[in-house]
Amino acid sequence: MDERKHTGSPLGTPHGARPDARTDIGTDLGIGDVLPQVRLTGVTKRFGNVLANDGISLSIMPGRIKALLGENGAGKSTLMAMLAGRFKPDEGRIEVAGKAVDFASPREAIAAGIGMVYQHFMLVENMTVAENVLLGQEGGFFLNPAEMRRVVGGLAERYGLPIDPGARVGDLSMGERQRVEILKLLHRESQVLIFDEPTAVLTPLEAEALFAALRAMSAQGKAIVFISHKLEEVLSVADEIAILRRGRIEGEFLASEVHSPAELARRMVGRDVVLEIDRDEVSAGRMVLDVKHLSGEGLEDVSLDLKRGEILAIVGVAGNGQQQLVEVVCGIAEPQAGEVSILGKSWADFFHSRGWKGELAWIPEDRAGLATGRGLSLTDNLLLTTREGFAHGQWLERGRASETTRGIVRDNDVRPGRIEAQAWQLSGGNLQKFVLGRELYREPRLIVAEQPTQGLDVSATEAVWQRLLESRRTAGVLLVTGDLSEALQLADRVAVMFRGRVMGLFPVTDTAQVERIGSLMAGLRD
Amino acid sequence: MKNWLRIAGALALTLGLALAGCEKAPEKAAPAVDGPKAGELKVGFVYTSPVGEAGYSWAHDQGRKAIEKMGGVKTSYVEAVKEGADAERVIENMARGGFDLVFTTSFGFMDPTMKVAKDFPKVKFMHCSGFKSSENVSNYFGRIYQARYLTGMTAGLMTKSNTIGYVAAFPIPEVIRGINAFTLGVRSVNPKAQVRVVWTKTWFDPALEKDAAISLLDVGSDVIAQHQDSPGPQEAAQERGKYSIGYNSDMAAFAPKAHLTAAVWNWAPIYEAIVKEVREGTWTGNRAIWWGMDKGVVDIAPFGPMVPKAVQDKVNAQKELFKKGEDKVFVGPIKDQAGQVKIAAGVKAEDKELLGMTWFVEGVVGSVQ
Amino acid sequence: MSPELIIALFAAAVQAGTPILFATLGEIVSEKAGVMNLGVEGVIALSAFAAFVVCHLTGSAWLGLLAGGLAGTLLCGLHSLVCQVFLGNQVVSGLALTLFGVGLATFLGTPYVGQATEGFGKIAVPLLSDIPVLGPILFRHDTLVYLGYIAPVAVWFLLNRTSLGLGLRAAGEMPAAAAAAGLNPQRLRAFGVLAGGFLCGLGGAYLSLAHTHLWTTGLSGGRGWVAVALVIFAFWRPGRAVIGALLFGGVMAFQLRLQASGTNIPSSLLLMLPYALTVIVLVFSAARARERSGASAAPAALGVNIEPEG
Amino acid sequence: MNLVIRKREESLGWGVLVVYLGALALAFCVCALLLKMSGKPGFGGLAILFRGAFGQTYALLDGLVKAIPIFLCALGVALSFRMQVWNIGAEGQFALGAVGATWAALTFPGLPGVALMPLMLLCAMLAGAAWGAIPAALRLRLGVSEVISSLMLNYIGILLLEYLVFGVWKDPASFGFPMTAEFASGGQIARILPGVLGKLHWGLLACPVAGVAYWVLLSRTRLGFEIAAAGEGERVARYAQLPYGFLVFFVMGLGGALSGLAGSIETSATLGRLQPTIMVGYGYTAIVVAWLARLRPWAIAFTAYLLAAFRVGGEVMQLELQVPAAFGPIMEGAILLCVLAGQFFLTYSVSLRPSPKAARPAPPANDANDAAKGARS
Repeated sequence: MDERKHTGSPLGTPHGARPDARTDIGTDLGIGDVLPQVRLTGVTKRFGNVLANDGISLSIMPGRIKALLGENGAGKSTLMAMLAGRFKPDEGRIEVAGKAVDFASPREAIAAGIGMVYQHFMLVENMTVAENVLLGQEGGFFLNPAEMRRVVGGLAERYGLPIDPGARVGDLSMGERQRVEILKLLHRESQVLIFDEPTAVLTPLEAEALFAALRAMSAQGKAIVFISHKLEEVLSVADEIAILRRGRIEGEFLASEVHSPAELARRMVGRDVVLEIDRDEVSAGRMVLDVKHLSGEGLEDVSLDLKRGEILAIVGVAGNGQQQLVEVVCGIAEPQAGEVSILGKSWADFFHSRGWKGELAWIPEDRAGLATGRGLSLTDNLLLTTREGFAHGQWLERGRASETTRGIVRDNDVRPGRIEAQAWQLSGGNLQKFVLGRELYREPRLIVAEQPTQGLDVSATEAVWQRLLESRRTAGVLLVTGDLSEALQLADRVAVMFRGRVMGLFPVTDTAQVERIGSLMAGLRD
Repeated sequence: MKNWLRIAGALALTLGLALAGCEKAPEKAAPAVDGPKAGELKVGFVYTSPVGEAGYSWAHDQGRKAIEKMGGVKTSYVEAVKEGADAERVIENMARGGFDLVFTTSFGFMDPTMKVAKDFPKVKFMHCSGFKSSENVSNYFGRIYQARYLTGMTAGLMTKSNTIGYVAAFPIPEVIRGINAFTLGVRSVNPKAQVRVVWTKTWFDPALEKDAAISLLDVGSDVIAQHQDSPGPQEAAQERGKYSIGYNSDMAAFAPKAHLTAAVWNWAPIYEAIVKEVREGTWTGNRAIWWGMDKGVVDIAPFGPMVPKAVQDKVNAQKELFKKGEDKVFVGPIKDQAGQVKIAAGVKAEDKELLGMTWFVEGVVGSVQ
Repeated sequence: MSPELIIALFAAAVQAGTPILFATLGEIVSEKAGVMNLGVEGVIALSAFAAFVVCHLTGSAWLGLLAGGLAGTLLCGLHSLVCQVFLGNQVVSGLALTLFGVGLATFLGTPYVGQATEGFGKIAVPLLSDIPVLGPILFRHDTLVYLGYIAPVAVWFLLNRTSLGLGLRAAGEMPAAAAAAGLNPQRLRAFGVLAGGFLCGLGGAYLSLAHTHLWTTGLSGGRGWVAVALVIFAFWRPGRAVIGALLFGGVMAFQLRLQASGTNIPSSLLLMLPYALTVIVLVFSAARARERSGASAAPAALGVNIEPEG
Repeated sequence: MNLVIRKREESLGWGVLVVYLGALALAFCVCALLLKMSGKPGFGGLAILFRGAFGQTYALLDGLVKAIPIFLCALGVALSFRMQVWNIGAEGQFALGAVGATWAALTFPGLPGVALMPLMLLCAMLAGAAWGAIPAALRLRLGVSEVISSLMLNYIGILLLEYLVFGVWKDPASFGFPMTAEFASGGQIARILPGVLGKLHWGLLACPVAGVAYWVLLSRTRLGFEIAAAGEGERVARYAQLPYGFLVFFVMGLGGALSGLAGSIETSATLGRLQPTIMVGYGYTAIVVAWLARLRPWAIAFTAYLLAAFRVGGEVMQLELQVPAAFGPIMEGAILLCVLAGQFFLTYSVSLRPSPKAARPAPPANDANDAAKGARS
């Protein structure tokens, strides 16, 4: 473990550590004389002092699915944003179908046949499916809603993507919304389809359907780019894989050359094994959370329990009741039916006489808009949940609060180290380390952590995992995550949620059950 | 960070620069503001509303322009002065600024005028429409109600529906007195007619005042009178083919087909007389100069072509009486809306009573609030 | 009240509601594009002045109307500049716009106060104006009132039946989505603000060209603020804006008629009616909005400025 | 060349000064241009204004007197703005404060000053607070935007004041004019040193008291911290277990109380009776002041004084140049617009950078999240 820490920090690893990377084949990988749909040559993009993309050269071929693999912050989104016409490269050239292009706006990229499905859907919830699909592509000044619905309906039928073109997007499921995004591209007859983390919000079954659609579109000659950091997915769908690390292409090869996710991971990170955390056993202590038959507000008969010294992972596709469960446990919403007891007290008693220390800490998914105030300094953000610890009656001890903040910033390696910095000035990883430090400062006995590593780079992820595991000595951790591997690595037990129900609750050592997690997440018991 | 300190610094520096600029600027600006020449009388006016091109303050400003023509008189004014704390400061600034004579033209300036007058005993103050005075404060006003009475007669003679509308600004004695005089005029020639009142609580909101006039037309009025500075009501009457009576100045231009006549101000005689007094050293405080038609301070506008000769003659006959100084407008018996006698038969209401009039005479339909 | 009086009341409501309707529609267009403009009061004042001056100088009511609209556009351009380019707070910028617009109208307009102009006269629509009840209520007004009948339909059509309207709504709901679709949300927003300014300007022009035919300070008389409130009442829908404007105009006309028919209620209390009604209407629409669980309520990105990238 | 716009990571330091000076200079230029256009000396006119505002001791004192109600209202407004609650009802709360104080003065005229004055101020603050609490309640209970409801309550509050003064409270000795009877001497705030300090009255004392209390509240107390934190939005407030509803009531109520206090001081000190003419729009000026000062108490004091002084100077300019009175609001509007635009440069840096190819327009801006994301990826 010590050794891993040395090589583990991507910042500490020189470029040399990529023995298998075949950068040399770069531009015309394994494809003979077919003209690439898109060719990038030496594309560089800077944001201030940050080099987001550094001399990237890449070819995207028609009829092929190219996976772009990289950790968060590796520069994938910037690269794709340049292809989509949202940013301009500082250096290098982009060619589409052999012709150099210089997109001044997304409109030009769209016109050049480049389409993008963003990770956070670019859909207007308050408009219909048809309106969203045809936005910017109405084909005339006057609109005829019936005709628009007919066009989109026909398109959906043709590509086997069933959807009601008259439905309001806000009423659709995530999978359906993604279909709308795909329909947008199909309607524009995009030749290059870029998918940014498309499976993050899908159930495994929906993901399978998406892969089928990708293959079908690829078979029709579309060039597809698939951005992900999920290794299994990449291996199952991609024809070619390019690895992006710290803004540079660190390797490009055929999927068939890779034999296992582990091998791919090694190529991605440039070191042996990714994120295998040592977890020493901690003996379970008293019950810290006991939920019995909790129902209402989208929850149905949820029962689970959590003891000190263990981590219980709640897995499932977002929007299946996890948020409601968290809100009840964290005291935002009152339980409608059923019982919840926390640290041995009933829900009402616990939240009635709640203290700031030694009780409950909540690390929400939304670090920037919920766990911290964007415009508040770090000291003020510390006070957000700990103010009772720094108050004498109404008087606030700001000096001591600043001192404590400085300590948390130092101990958790939060950068930049200025405690006057406002939350928005911190990157996601640093902010999360700060939030974690703040919440653990409260010495909680029950920790609720929602998607604690989403969007973090490897080193930050590692730090967060380490802290969560350590905290088991004094607390029970309820870990809500959409990342199955995270759940399996950290948790002692796993609960799978679907439509407000707990579909199964079992120890991670129960391999038979663990195998079934995918179908449980999709609501299938068998 | 201590940004506010920097902001404050920025503002302070601006001030500093601006003040530094002031050192020289007055000379540059001087041509625009002629300093008083020796022996020149400096006269200041305080108006409650913007002067504009019509209305109450405009009428006063015509008077100001008249005395400016007298020669040896330098005038200035401040308009749109709120009748609260601002008024005192504006008046005080005039007193400090070397003005010899200050006219404060609205009732609400009474207390501020008195306060400032106490501190500046050498400056002479004339307050319009008030009742307080002192060694260096006198009051002045015009008997516009005489003109109102005449316009009321005209309306009473011209109405066919016997319903006359009156768009009024604020329920203050000056306006109430005008409505009463108007109604008495109407009733003197047409005892069956009634006057309906709508308050707008505005002096100059043409849109609202026009709407108010329309509402009066809707309830059957066929002559619209007004105590307001805007010609909105005139327009309403003309659009409906009904008659109207203006105020402040001849409003015929706004509604040539409707405009019967108007009660008009002419402040020039009173201002000229006061300036003359001051120059000659005969001016004294503690007086109330309340002039009427006999001195030409109030009048009615020329009749419109639709007013029959007979009507004109009748009204002009009464006008002649006023001109001779015979003022019997508020001579009893006068009953209020409830039918109670407020001014006994044969008694002439005192000026003080008129100044504080808060009740409607019989024949008015509407609330005094 | 007699039937004639009731008809007259409704006719007056149409008349009084028209400027508010224009302003409300303008604000709807602006807010649909995601920009809240609390400067309507100032826009109305300045455009009323501009319309008056141009009509006064050229003698053409239509040129005056155009000038009113353009003045509104111009002043809202300032709002667009402050909020869209310099990312100023929309609420505060709107307030500043009101100060500036009303002040500028008064300042520039002082020499013209109380002067009259030809403007638009009343034109009874042939045939239609003879329909009993409806004729006198709807078809014996000036040209701008008739324009006011078309405006809500036009705005509705723009928002719901044109690609421009679709993009505009997208810019107000989710600028990023509009950008991803190849549209320029900043430009769409600017269009919304400017077009909204033009409509508000027509409302101002109505006051000085049709309603009163003269210019004076304080012509806007709080109508701009009422319009801002009515947008919320209208759920950002042109059709409901018509109802709101009529309701407001009706209450205004009603209280004047109540006075005219002789009532003992103090006028201060009667004059409170429209404002109290606005608050009540807001309460009512908030309750309605809750029932509908937010669907088709405020544009999602209303009041949120689009920040520059990078 | 490409225009490059970036969010500043560091505070601008003394550059703030440059930005503010630039914004003010621009606003003054606009004003001078307007003067010039109407045939008056442009900068010369402004010089007269400055001389009128700051050139004499009495002018400085007059500005100070006028700044008192503006400062108190602005403080109240700033408190709610701090929490992103948009209370623009200071004008109505001011009116209600005046009504509250007048009620006390008219109901208990016999009380000695030591008892009457505190009672008047208390009633004023309660009435103002109640008026401020209405939009708070409407927002919390029914989701009605406080912007509109507080604005409408301004109109209603002023009409209520008029109703009382034109009706039941009208002084029988006022000759029917809309004013109440003069308050007993115990109900009038006296001038500090009439001969020396002009119209400066003891109401001035309320300003440092309120200002320091505001500063202490926001920077030293838990409640103040909670207000600032709640300004980050209702979601953050919920997460941090802040009593959001209470805080909305608190800022609106306290803001209303401060505006009410301003109303009572203005009524009692400058008129000694209630008249509808005390409503001169201080409540709206307060919003301008609060925003210009970026909600900081010392800057509010300074800005309140500055705008008050501009108004005083504006009267002198009117007297000398006969500029329409509307010049005042124009200047305030222009300053606010320019500063608002200028504040952009406090959070963003703008630089020109040669583009790799030909000159092109700046890239289209986009959603905030993407901007943040883009900058980090």
